[in-house]
Amino acid sequence: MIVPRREFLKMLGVATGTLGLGGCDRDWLVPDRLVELAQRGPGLESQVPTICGLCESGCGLTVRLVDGLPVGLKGNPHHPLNRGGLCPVGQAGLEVLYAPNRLRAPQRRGAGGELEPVSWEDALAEVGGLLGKMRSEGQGSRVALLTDEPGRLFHDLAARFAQAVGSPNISSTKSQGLLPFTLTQGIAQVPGFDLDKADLVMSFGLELFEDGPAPLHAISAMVGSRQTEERAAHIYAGTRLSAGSSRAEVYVPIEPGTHGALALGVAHVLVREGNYDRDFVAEHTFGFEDWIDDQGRERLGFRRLLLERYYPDRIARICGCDAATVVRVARRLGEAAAPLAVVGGEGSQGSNATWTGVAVHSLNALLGVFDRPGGVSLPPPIPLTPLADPETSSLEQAESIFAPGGSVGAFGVDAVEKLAERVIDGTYPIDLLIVVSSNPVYSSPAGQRLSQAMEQIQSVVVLTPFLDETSAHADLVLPTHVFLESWQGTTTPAAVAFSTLGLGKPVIEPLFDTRHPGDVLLELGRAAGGPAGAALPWVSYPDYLKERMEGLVISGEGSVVTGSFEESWVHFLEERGWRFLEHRSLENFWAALERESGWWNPVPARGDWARLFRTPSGRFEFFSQTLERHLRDVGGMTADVEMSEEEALERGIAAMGSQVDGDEVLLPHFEPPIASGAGELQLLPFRPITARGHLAAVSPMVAEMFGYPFLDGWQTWAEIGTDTAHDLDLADGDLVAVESDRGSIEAVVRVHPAAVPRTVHVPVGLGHVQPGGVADGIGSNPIEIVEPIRDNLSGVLSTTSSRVSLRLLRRRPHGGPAPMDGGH
Amino acid sequence: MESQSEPRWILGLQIASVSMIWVFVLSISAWILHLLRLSRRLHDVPSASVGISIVAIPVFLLGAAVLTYVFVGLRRGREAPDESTLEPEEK
Amino acid sequence: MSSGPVRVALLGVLLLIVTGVAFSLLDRPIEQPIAFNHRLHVEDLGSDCTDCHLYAMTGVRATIPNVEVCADCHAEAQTDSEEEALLVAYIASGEPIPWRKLYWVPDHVYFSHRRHTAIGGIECETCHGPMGEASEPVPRPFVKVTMNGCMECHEQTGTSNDCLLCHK
Amino acid sequence: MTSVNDKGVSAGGLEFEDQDLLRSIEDSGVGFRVVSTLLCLVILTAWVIFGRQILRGLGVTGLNQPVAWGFYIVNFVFFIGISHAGTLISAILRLSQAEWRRPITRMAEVITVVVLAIGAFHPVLDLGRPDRALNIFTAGRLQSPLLWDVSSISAYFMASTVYLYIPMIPDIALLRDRGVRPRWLYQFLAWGWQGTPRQQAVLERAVGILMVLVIPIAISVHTVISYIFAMTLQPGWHSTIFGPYFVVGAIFSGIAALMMVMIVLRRIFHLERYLKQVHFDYLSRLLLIMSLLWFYFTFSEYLTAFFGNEPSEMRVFYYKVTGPYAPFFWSMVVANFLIPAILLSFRRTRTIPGIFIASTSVVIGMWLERLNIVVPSLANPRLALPTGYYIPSLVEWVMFAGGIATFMLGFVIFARFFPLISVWEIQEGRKLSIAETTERLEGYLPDPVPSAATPPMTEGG
Amino acid sequence: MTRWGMVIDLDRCTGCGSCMAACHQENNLAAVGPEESSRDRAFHWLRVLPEVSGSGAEVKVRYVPQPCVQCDDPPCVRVCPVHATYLGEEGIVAQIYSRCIGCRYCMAACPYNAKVFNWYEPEWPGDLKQGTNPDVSLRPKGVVEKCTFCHHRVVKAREEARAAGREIRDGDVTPACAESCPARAIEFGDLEDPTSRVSELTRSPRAFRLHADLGTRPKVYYLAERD
Repeated sequence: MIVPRREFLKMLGVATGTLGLGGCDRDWLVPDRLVELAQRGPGLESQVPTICGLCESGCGLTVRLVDGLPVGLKGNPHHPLNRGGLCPVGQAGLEVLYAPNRLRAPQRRGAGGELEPVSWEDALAEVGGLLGKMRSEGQGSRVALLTDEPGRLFHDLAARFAQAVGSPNISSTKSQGLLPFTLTQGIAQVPGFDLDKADLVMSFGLELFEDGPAPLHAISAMVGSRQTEERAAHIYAGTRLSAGSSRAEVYVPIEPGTHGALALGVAHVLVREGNYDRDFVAEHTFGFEDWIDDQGRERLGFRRLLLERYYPDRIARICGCDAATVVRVARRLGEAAAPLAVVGGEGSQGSNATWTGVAVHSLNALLGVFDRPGGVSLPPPIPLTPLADPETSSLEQAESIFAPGGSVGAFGVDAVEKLAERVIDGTYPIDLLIVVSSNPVYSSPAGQRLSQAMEQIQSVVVLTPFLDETSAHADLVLPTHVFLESWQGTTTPAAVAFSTLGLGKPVIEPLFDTRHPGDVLLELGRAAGGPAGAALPWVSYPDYLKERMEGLVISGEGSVVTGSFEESWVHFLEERGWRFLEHRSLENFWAALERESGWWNPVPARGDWARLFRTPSGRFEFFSQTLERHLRDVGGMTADVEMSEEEALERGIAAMGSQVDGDEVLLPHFEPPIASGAGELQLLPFRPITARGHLAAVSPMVAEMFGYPFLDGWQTWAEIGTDTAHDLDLADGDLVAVESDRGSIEAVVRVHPAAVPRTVHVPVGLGHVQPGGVADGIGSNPIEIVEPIRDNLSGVLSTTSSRVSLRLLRRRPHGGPAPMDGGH
Repeated sequence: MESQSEPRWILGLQIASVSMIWVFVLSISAWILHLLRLSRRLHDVPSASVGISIVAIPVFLLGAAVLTYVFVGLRRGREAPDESTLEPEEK
Repeated sequence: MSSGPVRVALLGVLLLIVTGVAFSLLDRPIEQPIAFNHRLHVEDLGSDCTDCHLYAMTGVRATIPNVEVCADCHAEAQTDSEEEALLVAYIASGEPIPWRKLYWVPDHVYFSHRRHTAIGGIECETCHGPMGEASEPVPRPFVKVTMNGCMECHEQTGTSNDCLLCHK
Repeated sequence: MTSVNDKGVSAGGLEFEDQDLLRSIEDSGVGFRVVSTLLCLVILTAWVIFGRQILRGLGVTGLNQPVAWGFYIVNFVFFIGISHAGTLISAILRLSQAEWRRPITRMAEVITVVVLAIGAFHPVLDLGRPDRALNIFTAGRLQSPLLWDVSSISAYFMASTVYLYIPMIPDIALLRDRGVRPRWLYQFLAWGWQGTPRQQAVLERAVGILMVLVIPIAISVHTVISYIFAMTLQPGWHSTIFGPYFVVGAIFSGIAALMMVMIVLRRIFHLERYLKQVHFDYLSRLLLIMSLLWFYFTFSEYLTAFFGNEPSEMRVFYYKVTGPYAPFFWSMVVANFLIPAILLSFRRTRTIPGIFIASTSVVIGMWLERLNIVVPSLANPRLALPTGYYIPSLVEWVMFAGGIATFMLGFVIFARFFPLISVWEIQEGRKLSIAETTERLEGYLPDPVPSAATPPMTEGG
Repeated sequence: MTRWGMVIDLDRCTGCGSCMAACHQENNLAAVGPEESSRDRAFHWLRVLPEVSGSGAEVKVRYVPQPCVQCDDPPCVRVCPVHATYLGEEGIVAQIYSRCIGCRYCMAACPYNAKVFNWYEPEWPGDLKQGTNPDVSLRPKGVVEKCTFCHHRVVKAREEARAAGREIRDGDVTPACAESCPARAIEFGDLEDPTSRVSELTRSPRAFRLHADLGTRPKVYYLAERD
């Protein structure tokens, strides 16, 4: 029994004096914390803005420093993304900074498999040497880089680094879900959704306020920045009612993976009732009406397809909802002044995710919301200084390991899976894998394959502030700063309608012997020497950032964020053009950025249809000519013989494995989701707001409020509906094993009255097994038992396609019902 | 006035113990009054305190009074010393 | 049969002694690493409290000056005082002087110097006593910091005595 | 042997009639030492555990956020309830001049004093900061029902100690006169008792005042304890019936505990001559009445809650009646009502073993009642919070055992130094009460205008 | 006299949990860990309560952020034996940790279960204590603690106002929960001042209070959802 010193003295108080502790100081009367505080200084406060680096959103933060030490975080009210709000994970920033389990120095895996400390110099020299050697031997393609460090600025640097060492292999582990936009709009980015001005957002599977690229932005745009009683309404279609979606005006519970069908049903009603934007459809879309192609064949139009195939009764059957609901939702959307349809979450994680995305995005086209306030547009480009091409001409340009291709004709790949498979089957040798700020072994369905592959790779370098599942397979673990200790440059998260650039500056000296990943890459480039070093001329990461930002000064676009976010002010500027040269020099601009931590440009270029629709037709394509061409190419490649375009297309469709035929394949349509496994329930892993970023598990507070909507913490739960619980004879609080064909995890049953029958939702975020955080060994990770099924069009692995069964392990240990389980 | 078999200090102890009960009772009364004052000073609710002090203080005083009455009564009610020699000493 | 009460009495006496010794141990005088002379600095050299206790008017804590502050004048020895030599050695080594705190409030009390000095206009002496007249380190605080002391002053000055004002 | 006066006590002698009553004092034997050592060990363990609780924090108990009160408060109410055995019953019996009280009152009063001290300590066990317990005195608020308890329990403790002590003076004097050691103790406590008429008169008057004083105090004690709960807004607690309900429950459990103690001590100290079937018979009738009364109160309390159908009340109601506390609730009903009602109603089962079983059952049942009152209301918050639970930890069980052991030790020590049955009252009864009772009974009867036969002697009072 | 109050607009609240986390960070609530957490001993001064109404297809779930509702007639204050909890001059129900004896009577009496108890000495592993807010004390074991409407911010705001030679005014004080709320669902201010934002909102027809039937007169108002 350890007795705290102060307590001991307090308890024994008087007696201690006589018991031989006469030598002790009077100072024990002063509590430790007071001594600490007194040593800090006079208690003077300052507020320093910076950028949150805990997830991909990059919200603006204000750090409260007392005598130079950070003691509090709040959202930066000037920052256009979060406008003063801060999510629970962001609040935990200080716990991440001061976490007891942080890596304190570089570690190398010794002969015995144990990690041993090593100096930065040795570590960098070792990797740098290896890089230099590989490059000079023309083996640069044997290097691969996986990075999830948020922001385009870092990604550009990493890409430059890869280029410099002669590797084409760089990727993020996260799938962006771009393909629906590529197919319909011909763009390789997620367009911006103007949540600020939308008055009704219909979400297909995306927990707008919890998940997605920037949930805090969604909250502040749809609710926070608006007046009382004026918030944007939203409609949620999905299988689970999260806390955020419980505010939805309508909740449409549907069968898993049928979001696309619902969208098409809604489209049907809109079209049938003539409640769509006829002008937009006529002027800016392609394939709505039946049409005759070059070869004189009559092709199916979207209108006919909708009217013939996607009538509400059929949709109701597919989705397991009410036909009347479909009609009601459609009418509500049709009536809204500025409606929007968005997809994400479970809607973009199925095996049919691309088609769901296309179907939902088609709604936006029918509603004609493109290029208007509250609609879909492209965020203005950020005029960063372009990076001059490095001298890489001497290098042979190998094909990337992440290149799509192979047996199926997918547009893209799942980076983690592809890397793992090709390393394991030996078709693409990798000798050096660098993983930056990413934990794919934990977060990817192909994580276990990746860990096998990592065992085969000669050298795996992981840059991370904490030990995690991925660094467990590393040969070298390089500790990085956490965000409060380092410079950061972030750029607009996906789907935001305006452009932002965040500049986070360090608010505290690094606590340990850590470095910024950008600095590490620069040093590695230097250590590799030769042209690699020359291609990375910056002394340090902030140097690089500064150079990139010169472009902003030159362009004069946008503005450093100052003053609180004022709707009318933005409107004023929008009318007059957002262009005033407030900063004439880079130094000046940089200083302002440092002071305010962000730049933004809220004014999209209106009327630039060519930029918005980069399809062959220059319009929004219901009928995707891009896909037609792609499938034709794929079909043509399947055999050496010459064949007609039609034949090639058929072969391509066959290779893709669509479940419909004819022109319907190329139009927005519903592909039934594929599910594998013998269980009676469909497993739908989801990301609660408490699981944002991959550092949440190191914060005791976040772990403790992990399941806060159920007043629960430190537990992974399996959320099922009341009926499902009744059918399975399970009650709230029971411990169950969630069993799929791939394995089994433990979870605590939480009964939610609004969950769709025969589904089980398990949050990701806990279930870490490496001693990097406080929640290690606590809870479980549903991704572990997911049967990876590929979306054949995007190549991305689905996480929602597994069937599982629940096996009771232990009844709720005590007490009566929980509040959601129908307490009296 | 006292029994020969009883040493003088016993009487002292007895008087002390009877005084103790007065100390106890008076301090309880003082305490209750202190709380009354405190509740006034802290803008608390003095009514409860008034009620309790009205009931509690007399009860304590009565208890102590009874005890004292017995003590005094018993001492007064003793027979003459010569008679007390009849008490058996041999035991 | 008299051993009983005698034993009790002896025990009582022993307890008293033990308590007394214990209390005297608790109240040991505070010794400072350097015999700082307040009088010399304040009365003879005419310094103001805030010259060294830099934040007495602006900060939560007045702060006890350490080598950085002392170095302003004492980077080199100005006298041949032994104590100053000690100070100069501290300054030279850059090591902080391990001053012992004389006045402190517990962790659950929110006390701001600024609130009392700059805003409330209270003289330092009110709470700290005649520190400026002490020619050698005082072993015990002149004024014992107690809640009753705070409350009395608040009462006299008509300041609120709401617990929440100071307790955090 | 000279008796000092006619009404007085025989000052002891070789052929002392009530030698049985003094055997445990004059000849304590090894039994006393063994038992008290064992009890001391249990108590010491409890203190060590308590020390650990102080050092580590109340987390060592099974308490938690909604269920912030558990065993300690349950036992507090329970022990204080038991304490009603004594002074109150004894005062009522004395007041009603029930002649059969004579061998019972002393034991009853001892129970009160010992158990009250134990009970009163329980809130201290329950404090998160026992080191600040004195704050109650320096900064107490008489508005808080806890302070009502402090005053009323201390008044009751004072009154019952005095009430135990004053009628004990003649017996102490007897022991003093018999030269029992430690002699100074008896000399000190005898307060110079000689049994003179004046002293007798003083004593009787004092006892007379005390027994009137002690009844309202005793009733106030348990009423006030019920107010701890009833003064809050919590469902299942906020009830006007709680005051009388607790008093009834307290007397109920008190009588049961008294009979348990009587049966055990009768066995140990061979008091069969004094504690006869008739005493148990009368007491068990009283117990039966209290059992019915308790049932009536319980019924009334729960029916009111049920019929009102207020959601938060119903949550607590169902928690007890069909929910997790159903086993405890129904055991309580069985133990407090069914078992005593059946065993005590029939002459065939109203035997000493039968009564012992019934009393034990009531004591356990009343403890369960306290548990049923304290925990379910806390476990079912008004807001949409999960239902709480409470599983007492080993620490709390040890402390419970410590409490019971202290009670036993208190009894053992008392029995070692003082007679458990009031010797002088027995002797007084022998000498005076038959005549007095006869006279009293005659007083009850219609005046004998025509010729009347002497009434048969059945009951006293 | 100022009377601090809060209005929480349930129509705006998206249940994101920010308020809860902000409260933890601002008020130095230590995490108790999985073991203690499963024993219902976690510290949450503010929590997001799930409320279920209706059943079957009509079921509705709403999430209600619930701090201490700061009653004007607080049941906890009535029962406190030692003046450790009392109604402050500005309507904040205070908990004075240094006086509390840990009897938990206030917890038992609070109909809102707003109070939590330090079952053990709170733990701050590693350097976590460095990040604690110096304006809020670290509570020792054995005392009850609760939401204070971030009264330390009131104290500091008043100090700032006085230093600037004025009185405190609407908008000067924002508790951590309101500050972090991305939906701006929480308003805080002076109920006594009829022009303040909170008093304006309390006059909304949507305004209600938790268990107003108990007569505790909470100063936390809720605005019901609009749909």
